[in-house]
Amino acid sequence: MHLVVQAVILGLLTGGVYALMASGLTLAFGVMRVINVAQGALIILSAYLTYTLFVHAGLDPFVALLVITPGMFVLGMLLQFVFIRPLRSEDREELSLLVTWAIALGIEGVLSVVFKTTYRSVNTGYTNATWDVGGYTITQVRFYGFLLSVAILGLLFLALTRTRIGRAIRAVVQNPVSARLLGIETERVAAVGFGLSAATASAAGAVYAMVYPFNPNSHYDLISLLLTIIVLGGLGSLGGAILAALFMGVAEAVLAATISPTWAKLTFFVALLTLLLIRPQGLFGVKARGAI
Amino acid sequence: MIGVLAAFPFLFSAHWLVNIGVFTLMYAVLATAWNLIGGYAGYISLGHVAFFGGGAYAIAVTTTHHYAAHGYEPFYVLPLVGAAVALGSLPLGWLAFRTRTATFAIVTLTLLFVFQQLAFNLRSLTGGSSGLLLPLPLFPVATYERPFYYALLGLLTCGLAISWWVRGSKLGLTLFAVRDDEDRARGLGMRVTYAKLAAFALSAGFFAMAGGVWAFYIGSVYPQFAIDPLVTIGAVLMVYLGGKATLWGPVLGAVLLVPAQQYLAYRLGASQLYLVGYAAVFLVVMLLLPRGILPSLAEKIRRRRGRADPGRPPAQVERPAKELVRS
Amino acid sequence: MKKQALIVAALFAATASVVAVLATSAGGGTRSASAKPITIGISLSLSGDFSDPGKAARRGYDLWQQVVNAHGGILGRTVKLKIVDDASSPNQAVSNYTTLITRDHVDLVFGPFSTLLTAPSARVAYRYGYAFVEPAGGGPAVFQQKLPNVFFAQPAPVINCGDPFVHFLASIPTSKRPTSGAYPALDDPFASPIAARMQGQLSHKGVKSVFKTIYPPETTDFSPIVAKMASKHPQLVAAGTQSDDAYGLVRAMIQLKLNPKFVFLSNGASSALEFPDKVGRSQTDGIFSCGDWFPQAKNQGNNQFVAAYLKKYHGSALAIDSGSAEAYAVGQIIQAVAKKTHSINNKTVIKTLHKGKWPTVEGNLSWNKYGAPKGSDILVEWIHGKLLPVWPKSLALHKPTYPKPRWH
Amino acid sequence: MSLLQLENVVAGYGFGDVLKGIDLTLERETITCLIGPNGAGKSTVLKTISGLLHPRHGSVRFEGEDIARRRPRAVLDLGIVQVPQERSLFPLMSVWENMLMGAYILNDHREARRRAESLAERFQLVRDRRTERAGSLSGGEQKLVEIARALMLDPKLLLFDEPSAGLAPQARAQVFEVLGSLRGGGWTILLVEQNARSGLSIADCGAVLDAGVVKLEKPATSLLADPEVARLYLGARRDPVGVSTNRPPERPAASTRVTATRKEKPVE
Repeated sequence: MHLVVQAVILGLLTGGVYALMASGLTLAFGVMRVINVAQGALIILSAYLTYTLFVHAGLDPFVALLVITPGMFVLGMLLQFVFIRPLRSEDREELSLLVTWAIALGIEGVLSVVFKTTYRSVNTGYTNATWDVGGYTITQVRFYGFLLSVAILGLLFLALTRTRIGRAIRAVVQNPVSARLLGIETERVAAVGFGLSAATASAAGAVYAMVYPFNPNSHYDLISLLLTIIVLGGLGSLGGAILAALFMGVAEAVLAATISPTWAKLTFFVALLTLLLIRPQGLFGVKARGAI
Repeated sequence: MIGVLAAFPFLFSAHWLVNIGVFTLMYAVLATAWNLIGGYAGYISLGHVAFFGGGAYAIAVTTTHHYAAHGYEPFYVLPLVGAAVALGSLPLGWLAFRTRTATFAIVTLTLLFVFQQLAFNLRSLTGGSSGLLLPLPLFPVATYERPFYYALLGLLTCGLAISWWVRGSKLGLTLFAVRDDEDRARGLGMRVTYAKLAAFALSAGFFAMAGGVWAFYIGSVYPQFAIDPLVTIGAVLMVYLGGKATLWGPVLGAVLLVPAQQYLAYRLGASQLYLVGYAAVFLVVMLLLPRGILPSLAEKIRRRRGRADPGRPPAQVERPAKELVRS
Repeated sequence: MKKQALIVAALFAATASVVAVLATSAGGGTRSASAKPITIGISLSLSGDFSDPGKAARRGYDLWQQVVNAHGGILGRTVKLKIVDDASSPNQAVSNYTTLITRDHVDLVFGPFSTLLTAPSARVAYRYGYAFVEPAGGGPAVFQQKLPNVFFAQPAPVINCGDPFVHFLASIPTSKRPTSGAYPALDDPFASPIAARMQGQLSHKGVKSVFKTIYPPETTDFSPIVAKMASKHPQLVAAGTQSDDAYGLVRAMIQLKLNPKFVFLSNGASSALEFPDKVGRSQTDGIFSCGDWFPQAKNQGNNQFVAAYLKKYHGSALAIDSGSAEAYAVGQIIQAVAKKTHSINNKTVIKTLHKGKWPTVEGNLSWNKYGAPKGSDILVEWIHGKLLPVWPKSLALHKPTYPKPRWH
Repeated sequence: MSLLQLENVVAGYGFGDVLKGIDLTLERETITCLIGPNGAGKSTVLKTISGLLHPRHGSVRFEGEDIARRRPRAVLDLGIVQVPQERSLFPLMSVWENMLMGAYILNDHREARRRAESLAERFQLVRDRRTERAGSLSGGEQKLVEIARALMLDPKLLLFDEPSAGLAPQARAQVFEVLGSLRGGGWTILLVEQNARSGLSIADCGAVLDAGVVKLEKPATSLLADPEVARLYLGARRDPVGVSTNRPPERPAASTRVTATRKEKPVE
């Protein structure tokens, strides 16, 4: 029992980080109907940037975010402008999948040239510190990471509901034609949406860098997991993605603790396949089957 | 074309050239098979390499216990393996076809990871991360690569024949209709599910058979190599480069890319930039040649002759505005 | 349809002829028979997943070439290495060795990095009658192929890495031995078999197995595993690890305050620079690992190797990856054969290596019929922030210290 | 001067032309109803005006200015608002948020709120259900909110694409009632309707579109009275306002559509 509770705590903390990572992905899909396979690579890129700033400039990862986030935002807009926008509308959804995959490969390639393929990790003073709460161990880094994720998700939520561009993004997500007819420049909004999505990668990358060792190849594991989460949550649904992420974080940790970590890796996929049997539109998907 | 390929090992008998030929043909088979579902039906499966791995493991498991003294036996069981994997792919296909477009791609990608994980986890069957060894084929050294080469050429010929047959058949018509507007095709009473599953199983079978030959050729099977996402991506890239939904495009893509890749890695791979280069080729193809070489060339030729395309669709009736808004 | 086929055929022919032209031009002109250099073909993972260890191996090969040529080469001929990249892919490795042997007609081939690439590559070498001395393919698969041309240039097969630790435990008073053992292991041909072997040996010696798990290669979060392990209160943790997972495992043990009396990590903990960097130097004390090479070893040519390494690549001796030493040893072996038989004929090399002991920086090596080395690895331990050989006694620079101090 | 003038407009998607030379004139503060069989290009006319689609030939003059190549945003700035045929509310936003989105281009939140308040006076539905999610309203209610939202910019020209499509009879009646009530409010309206009789009954002018050209342009009453028009375009039976004939809109032969919408023809 102790083991399970401990696993649930870990799972929730991990799930929070997953939620942050998946939010960017599902946002990009919502705004542009683009499955950004490069999101994992963007997260790893941010992790490397965090690492570099930490090792060479001594910047604490949480401070480094202030520099990296705007950078990633711009990079996201740039990627959208150069690679996604020129795709012909009718095959954008299909081609974007492959194009973003190529972007991921490119980022992986550049990272392995610059940083080699050895695993890196960011060891701050508090990396190994823990709290003991009623016999349960809480890793401080993970807790900070969780808090950061919650904070960023909160900011994202505020940005989407309280700002003009945020409303425009939601409008484009919910009804692109109508948004365009109301004078929303959908391409510009899409670029901002993509930028925001990339910006979430920066925070996710910072947390990732502190919690896990990573190398340029790590993005495969990340993206397979994130894609599963957003499909589980229903493509384009932010709330769905967050719930699915928490659920999966907990399920994975509990299974790893009680059964075996190798089989726990399959949790995501089994959950996904089961879901397909019951609800092909995802747990919280509002879209009809054909419209996904 | 098949004749040229058949004569190749005799024209260029150097082992290293035939060796490259083996890999080229392997990818040609994969690309041709992927084209059935990804090109004709427009369903982008990113997980087909799971079936490649399935075939590789099937051949490895069936041959690994009879050590040595082997010649062509693995090739004989190949059709069986293909049929078995094709059958086995049906329920998976059925499950995956509950979704479309991007979701379908993600779900198939998931299949890939499931299979890779299974290959790692089912240690008693697959050897887990320690992999499986296949018997050493006892082919004469002088023509060592030829059995593999011709086995793959046979597969390619079958694949092309099926591909050609599908194009002219009701199955092909249904697949094209699915790609264009699945709901309408269904509304017209076309047997959409059946057609999709048939294409899926066919292409899965070819992936498995190619995987079987590959396993025998390399001699060892490890999960990360037998079920490597880059293999699917390679095949997909070749299809797009050569020309999606064309008969010869996938072959062309393979013929262009595989030797180039192998040779470049050999000559100047050390720079680590090959991934970047790969990505660049991919992006250029997607952005500049989204229709692939063959269709673009064909169009150019047609235009030069000043002939109007007789097959060009007539005036398009209104499309849903959803698509419009992105134009 | 026909037109398409023609286009494809034409492009194919063009590609083929380009390749053929490149092939003949790259073949090189005529060479005088006696003075021509000895070319040695090597495929290494210079890009892709194995690129870091691949590059370490490359440094070893390059150094050996430099040292051997500085001493007049082999049999009066200079040594030329032809190193190509296999991008960590078995397909490319097979292609590379095929090309090296059948196009470039190299005199010898040396092994690549990793068992996963060595197994298929060794077959290619075998097919064409080449000896395959290899630095890094020590997994069971390599020897199970039963190829007589393979020679693994390390003192022991990889899965025997835990043996010295087991011998050491057997040597200490019964009252101080651990009574319960936990065996987490990475799902990797280099790691999980080590843990499994140790578990077998130790339970035979009365250490109760209380925990065993195999975790997937992409595991980055070790807390669930360690949490579960901690609940069994093992006195010994003997883990089959590779590198990053070793760091992760230790970090999780520190975080979750699991304090066994003995900790053995098969790999990763043996890297003198990275390990303390990743887990904190003060936390390393008392952790055991195994090694095939260390800079202070008194083996054949080791001083020369270390000196040459530091001169060429700088840094400290501790920073030398044992992968470089292993590759260097491959060269030494060939050098020794040539000295003994005055030949580098592959048949001679294979025949000769099956007899006797061969001194290298890795120690004196000898092999069974299929290339598995007959020696044993060295037990190393972190003592006061330094990685020191502690077992067998003949090679020890310090006495093993135990039990392990608690994390802090 | 008339408000809007289309001259010889040719437009279409992909390879083909849907509009094959349209001439159409809208007088200020009138309601014009565009009728015609399915596939005739009625919606395409609206899209051409609102900038979703750019014509290949011809001119679209609004207050004398050619707007044929403008982007939707620029057209909107001129005071032309289109309500598309599909549901166009943002389903996860509240009714009130939807209203505010109607004045997105104003970039003045306070003004937008003021206008929404005044429209809420006029549309009871908006007033009563302001906090509800738009997606939870019935189809007819959503259409009414869409109409209200279209007025947020106080446009000069309103384009309605089949506002009654897919609605239950009662809701349909309500929609036509509201549309009719817009007469005399200073707006010019172009209405595309499948329910031709209902549409024409609230319109001043009628135009018949067939096979990409305007066949007839007459006062609505005379079109309604024309037996030939009735036979060809209105259906033989009477189709009074708000009463459904429940006839599903005919689809063109589907088999031709399948090939027609194919994106790429396989190269032989």
